[in-house]
Amino acid sequence: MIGSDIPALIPITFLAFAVLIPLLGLWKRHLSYYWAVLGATIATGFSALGFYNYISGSETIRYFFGGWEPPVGIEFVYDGLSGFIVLVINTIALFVLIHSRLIGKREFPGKVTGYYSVAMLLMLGFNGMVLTGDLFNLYVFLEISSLASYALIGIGEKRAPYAAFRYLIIGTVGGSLYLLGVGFLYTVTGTLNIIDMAAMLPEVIGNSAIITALALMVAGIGIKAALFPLHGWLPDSYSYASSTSSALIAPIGTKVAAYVLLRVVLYLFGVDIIDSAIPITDIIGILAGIGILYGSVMAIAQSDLKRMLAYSSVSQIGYIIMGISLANPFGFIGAVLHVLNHALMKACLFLVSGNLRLKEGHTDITKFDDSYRKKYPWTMVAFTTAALSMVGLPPLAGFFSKWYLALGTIENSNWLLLSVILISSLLNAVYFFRILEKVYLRDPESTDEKTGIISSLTTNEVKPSMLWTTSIIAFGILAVGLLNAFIVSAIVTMFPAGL
Amino acid sequence: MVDFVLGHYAYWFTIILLAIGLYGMLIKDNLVKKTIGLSIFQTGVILFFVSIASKWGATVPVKSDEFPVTEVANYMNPLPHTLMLTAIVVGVATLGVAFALLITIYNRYETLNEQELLEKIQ
Amino acid sequence: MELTFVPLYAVLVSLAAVPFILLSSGKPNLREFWTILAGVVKFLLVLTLIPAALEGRTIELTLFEIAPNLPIELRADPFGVYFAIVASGLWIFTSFYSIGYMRGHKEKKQTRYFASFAICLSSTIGIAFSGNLLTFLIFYEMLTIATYPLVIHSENKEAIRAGRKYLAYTLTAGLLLIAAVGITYSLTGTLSFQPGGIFGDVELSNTMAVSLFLLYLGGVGVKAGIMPIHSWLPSAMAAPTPVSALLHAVAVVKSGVFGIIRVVHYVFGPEVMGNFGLNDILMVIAGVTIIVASLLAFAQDNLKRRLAYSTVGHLSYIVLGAAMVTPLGLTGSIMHISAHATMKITLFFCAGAIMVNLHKKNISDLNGIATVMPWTMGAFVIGSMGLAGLPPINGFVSKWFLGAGVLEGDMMLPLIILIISGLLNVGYFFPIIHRAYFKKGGKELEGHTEASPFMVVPIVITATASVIFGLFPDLFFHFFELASGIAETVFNTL
Amino acid sequence: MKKRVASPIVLLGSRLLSPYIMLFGLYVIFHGHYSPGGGFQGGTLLAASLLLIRISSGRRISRIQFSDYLTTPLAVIGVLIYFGTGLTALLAGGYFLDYGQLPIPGLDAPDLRYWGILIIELGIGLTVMAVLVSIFDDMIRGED
Amino acid sequence: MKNFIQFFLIICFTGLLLFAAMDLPYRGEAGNQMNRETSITGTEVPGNYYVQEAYNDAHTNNMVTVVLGDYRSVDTLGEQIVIFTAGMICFLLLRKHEEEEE
Repeated sequence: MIGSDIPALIPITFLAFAVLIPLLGLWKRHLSYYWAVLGATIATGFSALGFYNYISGSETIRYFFGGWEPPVGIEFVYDGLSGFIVLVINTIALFVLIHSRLIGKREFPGKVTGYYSVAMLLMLGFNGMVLTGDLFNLYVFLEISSLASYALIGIGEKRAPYAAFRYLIIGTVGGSLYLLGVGFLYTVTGTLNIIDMAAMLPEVIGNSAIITALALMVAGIGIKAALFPLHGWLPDSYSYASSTSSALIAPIGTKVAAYVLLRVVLYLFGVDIIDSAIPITDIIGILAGIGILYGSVMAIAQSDLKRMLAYSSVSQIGYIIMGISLANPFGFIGAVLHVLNHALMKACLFLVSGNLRLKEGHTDITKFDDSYRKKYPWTMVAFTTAALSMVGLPPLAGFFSKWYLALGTIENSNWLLLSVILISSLLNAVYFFRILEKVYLRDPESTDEKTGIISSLTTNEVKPSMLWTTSIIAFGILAVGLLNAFIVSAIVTMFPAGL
Repeated sequence: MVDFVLGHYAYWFTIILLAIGLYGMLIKDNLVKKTIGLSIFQTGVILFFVSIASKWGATVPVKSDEFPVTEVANYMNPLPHTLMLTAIVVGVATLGVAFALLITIYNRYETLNEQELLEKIQ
Repeated sequence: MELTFVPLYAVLVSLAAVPFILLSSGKPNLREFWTILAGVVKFLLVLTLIPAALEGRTIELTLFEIAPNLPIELRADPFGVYFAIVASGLWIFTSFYSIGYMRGHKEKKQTRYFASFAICLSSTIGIAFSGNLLTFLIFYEMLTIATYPLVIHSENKEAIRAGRKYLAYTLTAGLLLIAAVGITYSLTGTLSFQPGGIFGDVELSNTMAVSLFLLYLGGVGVKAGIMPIHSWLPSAMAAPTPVSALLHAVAVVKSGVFGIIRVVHYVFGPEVMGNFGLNDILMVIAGVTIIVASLLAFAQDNLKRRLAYSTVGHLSYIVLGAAMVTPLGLTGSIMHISAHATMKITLFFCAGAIMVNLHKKNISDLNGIATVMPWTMGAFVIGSMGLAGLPPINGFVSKWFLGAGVLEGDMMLPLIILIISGLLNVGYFFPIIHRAYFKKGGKELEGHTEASPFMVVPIVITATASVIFGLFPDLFFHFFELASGIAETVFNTL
Repeated sequence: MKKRVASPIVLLGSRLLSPYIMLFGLYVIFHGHYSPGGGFQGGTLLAASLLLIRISSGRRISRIQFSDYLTTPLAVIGVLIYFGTGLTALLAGGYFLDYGQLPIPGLDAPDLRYWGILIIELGIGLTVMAVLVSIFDDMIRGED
Repeated sequence: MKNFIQFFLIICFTGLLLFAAMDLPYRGEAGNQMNRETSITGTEVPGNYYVQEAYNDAHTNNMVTVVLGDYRSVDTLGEQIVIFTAGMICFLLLRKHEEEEE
């Protein structure tokens, strides 16, 4: 009974808590945190249950809202892929929210009620985007999540509102372009349902409106996903936002957008059309390649940890989009696996930067030194794990997505992209080992010149709620790396038609 | 050719609106003007949807006894109208958020001109 | 005794020691006890595999699949066992020696040192027992990372620069290897090592074969120190001497040459190598490396750097043997793995002992030290004689087989290279011995005696081992029998 | 603003207009089934009538009419009306938002849908009104 | 220079939209896909279904209301959430509670 309702229950949970938090916030404000965590826990439980059902052999769930079958009504589609993504994003969000209690007190005091309510709305939007099977409904959820992320970014340093405003302008243009694309598709096909439309598109292929629609949609979603030339909003937004916001939006937001791109390119248009009629994959493949290199190079040039991570996100998104653009099984596996891996790695890294910012008040890499290792040993272990995974060292998770992407490029004989993957791994190594070297080797200012002994430093680790979430995610990186055969065998069942 | 131009006449206006909106967002320095450009851009999209809903010789999609509903050509397509109700609300919400952000920006920097803002941020 | 899980235990035992080492960081004696214990247990575990290896049996253990159709696969075939014996056996000596060296030198962060060391050994044994390229790759990268803390151990500017260089080279190599493995997988659909190669039925274009081979060479060749990409090795001499000894004479570089032999004979196979002229490429590279490295060794005044260049040269002996693609050449090449390991570790131990005891790094300062450190210098003489290829030390045996391989393959050029390089070896070792024995030492030698027994005993043992294995190559570990058996399997499956 | 209270004519005029706008707003909500209209349009008109008083009379007086502490609860209640309707249908065994399954006795499915739509339109109207007023209030106060 | 790029962008965008016009159906023609009886693949065309069945399904004259409130009610819920989000955001960005209780 509950199994078939899961597609609706996940967003409903977030919605319920989003409206309850401000209501209960009038009564006792400091409970907002616990309500938010409770909501995320329940939603994660539903997602886990749903994905468990999928693994143990249940069919794709098509949930017809209002009892109207598509194309008349709107449906939520809970297939393997959307179930997987939903599980990933909700789990990450749960950990980030648990982690956020002290950061909330420090970085946005007096605003927790609104903050957690908007965070719930953000997750509602993301879940809706992933689950929905209707193009216009996707736009609505896209806007919910976008609005929420503008606000969450706007809460932060002094410069945050301006970054958020720029994101708002660019993001709304992205949403509008997507909507215009949907309009063209609707004009030509007369339906809005993805499954329905996917069946019709092969009949009308070659139509200039359809090609334009694809271009507009890719551009619109590309803005949200920070595809290379459209990434301008991302670095400022991530680096000036409060730690929790960037930890929430960076691992989840761009991933969801990349997932939507995957849906549009591989499920709506389909591999056959993409391969034969429209050369869109070549273009986004090249853009992704440039983005990977550009993001990595820019990351090397940054001196602030969060800004560096932001540029690294630009580069990592490139991997996912490159996987989509390959349009072959290995590319697909690589893209989907990298959604999971990168979500884990980026969440871990941003949580670490949150820990540092809470304790040290800054995330300036040039000030990092050996004392950090002494003060925050476990935080630094988590950081090291995530960093090594980003570099792509086996058996951590990051290696395997690179491995499948590399296999994908080899299968297409695309040596250029293969070398891009390899070079960017090296660049990743440069900017992460730079930090690791500082943290583990550089003598701190407080070192006694003569004896070389660091004076009066004791362990000053963050509070358990923050430490455990960071550590568990770091452990997750290792676990996903070792267990990725199971995950991949699940991903294999999610292939779109024609792959 | 004439058919082509006349057949798409509403569409040309859409394009003009979209271009104006884009111009406002890209070229104008004042953040409020950028917001206005954004609004025009969204309106262009809305206009596009509304224009495709029309049918020659059809009436508004409210059932009336003069026109039988079995004959679809009697009524305009209600779907784009519905969608645009939603899109309008989204636009309003976006504007609200944009102005809230502008207020916070103004409180912090006391200017809404992008050039001055960038100088002050440096 | 059921042997199936022995390779796994052998890999895991030193990993299991790491938590103990970390936990007992405050108590040096206990910490070192764990290291020694793990070393001995590991060695004994490897020894139990010898009988099976002598019979030519391969013990296979497939763990969980880490990617679909690509399991973590441990396979103790004779070649792997051979390498594992060398690596794990020498670890015990190095552990003792490390204790003496680290304490004598009052190094800081010794816990990190011993922990990294243990991980390194796990990775090395993992490399030895890898059943397929993916497993190999995983352990190979693990080795890279675990070695990094050792290279930068002294944490001064030079060490950090060396560490960067090391990472730059080895990480690049790892990436090339990923690419190569990926291409291999998409071409053949399998990654398992097989004697005689896995490209049996695959149509390879000439460009593809050559570029794939070059990718592999870039991947494993960096660690093997072949010539254009060797320069991390001399730089990495900034590390403490036991590290140089074990990792740069045994674990890391030997993993490289082990990898090259695996690639040449178990992935490509002799037939493919011959068809596309890949062995010629390899041979030219190896030959150039041998000569140039030997010449460069002359120019070094720093003892460890001279040894490092000597290592570069000798590694290419092994590569050269692999490139001959003849049974005797392969035998000689495999024999040289163990021979060079024992000899070079002796030499590095000596260098370290001199440094700890007399604080001398440069060859020009070594005048007359034989009077102070007779045992150490005696061992040094044995080691350098062996490297020059003089009987009855084990270096002679392996060179003999290399030479025989050359004749078997009817090639003139490698023979000339072997002869010249032998002379060059004599040339750059002789001045050291000359200074130590025949020049008069300065006043600063007064009051110094032999180094601590922790260091001298391992030196003497490894030097003795070199001589013993030179006289009786089949003693204890049946090195010769194993090597020729391996060559047989590789070439029989043709 | 220099004076606390603006011109009495403006205040009177807006007080005169406001109830009619409000009434029209309610009409638009309830008559949405038969003519163009509905929750959003009606809610906006309701908000307009409240905002008219707020603009003309200033904060102190307008609070008497409609306190700014009411906005958030009202908006939440509006969402909850919509949400609760959907959830009721879900709990009654149908799909989420399937008004045909609402447990109201004595009505067949089309009539249930008729009433269901009316209920949700009310919820929407409430939310839109409350949120628009609250945005206005927040902006007037600025960032404090 | 910067302006040049931006104008170029606008021109490209306009060009793309003009390109789309080539195959875009004329406005208001009954033969357009979304106005036809059945779609290309023979499935229901939602626009027609709404016109024909709205009154039968919900006894409401205004088809837009039925589509809004019933057929596509999730959109409308989403829309209500959007406006609610906007309210919460203004609350979050602009208002602050004075005292923080614990």
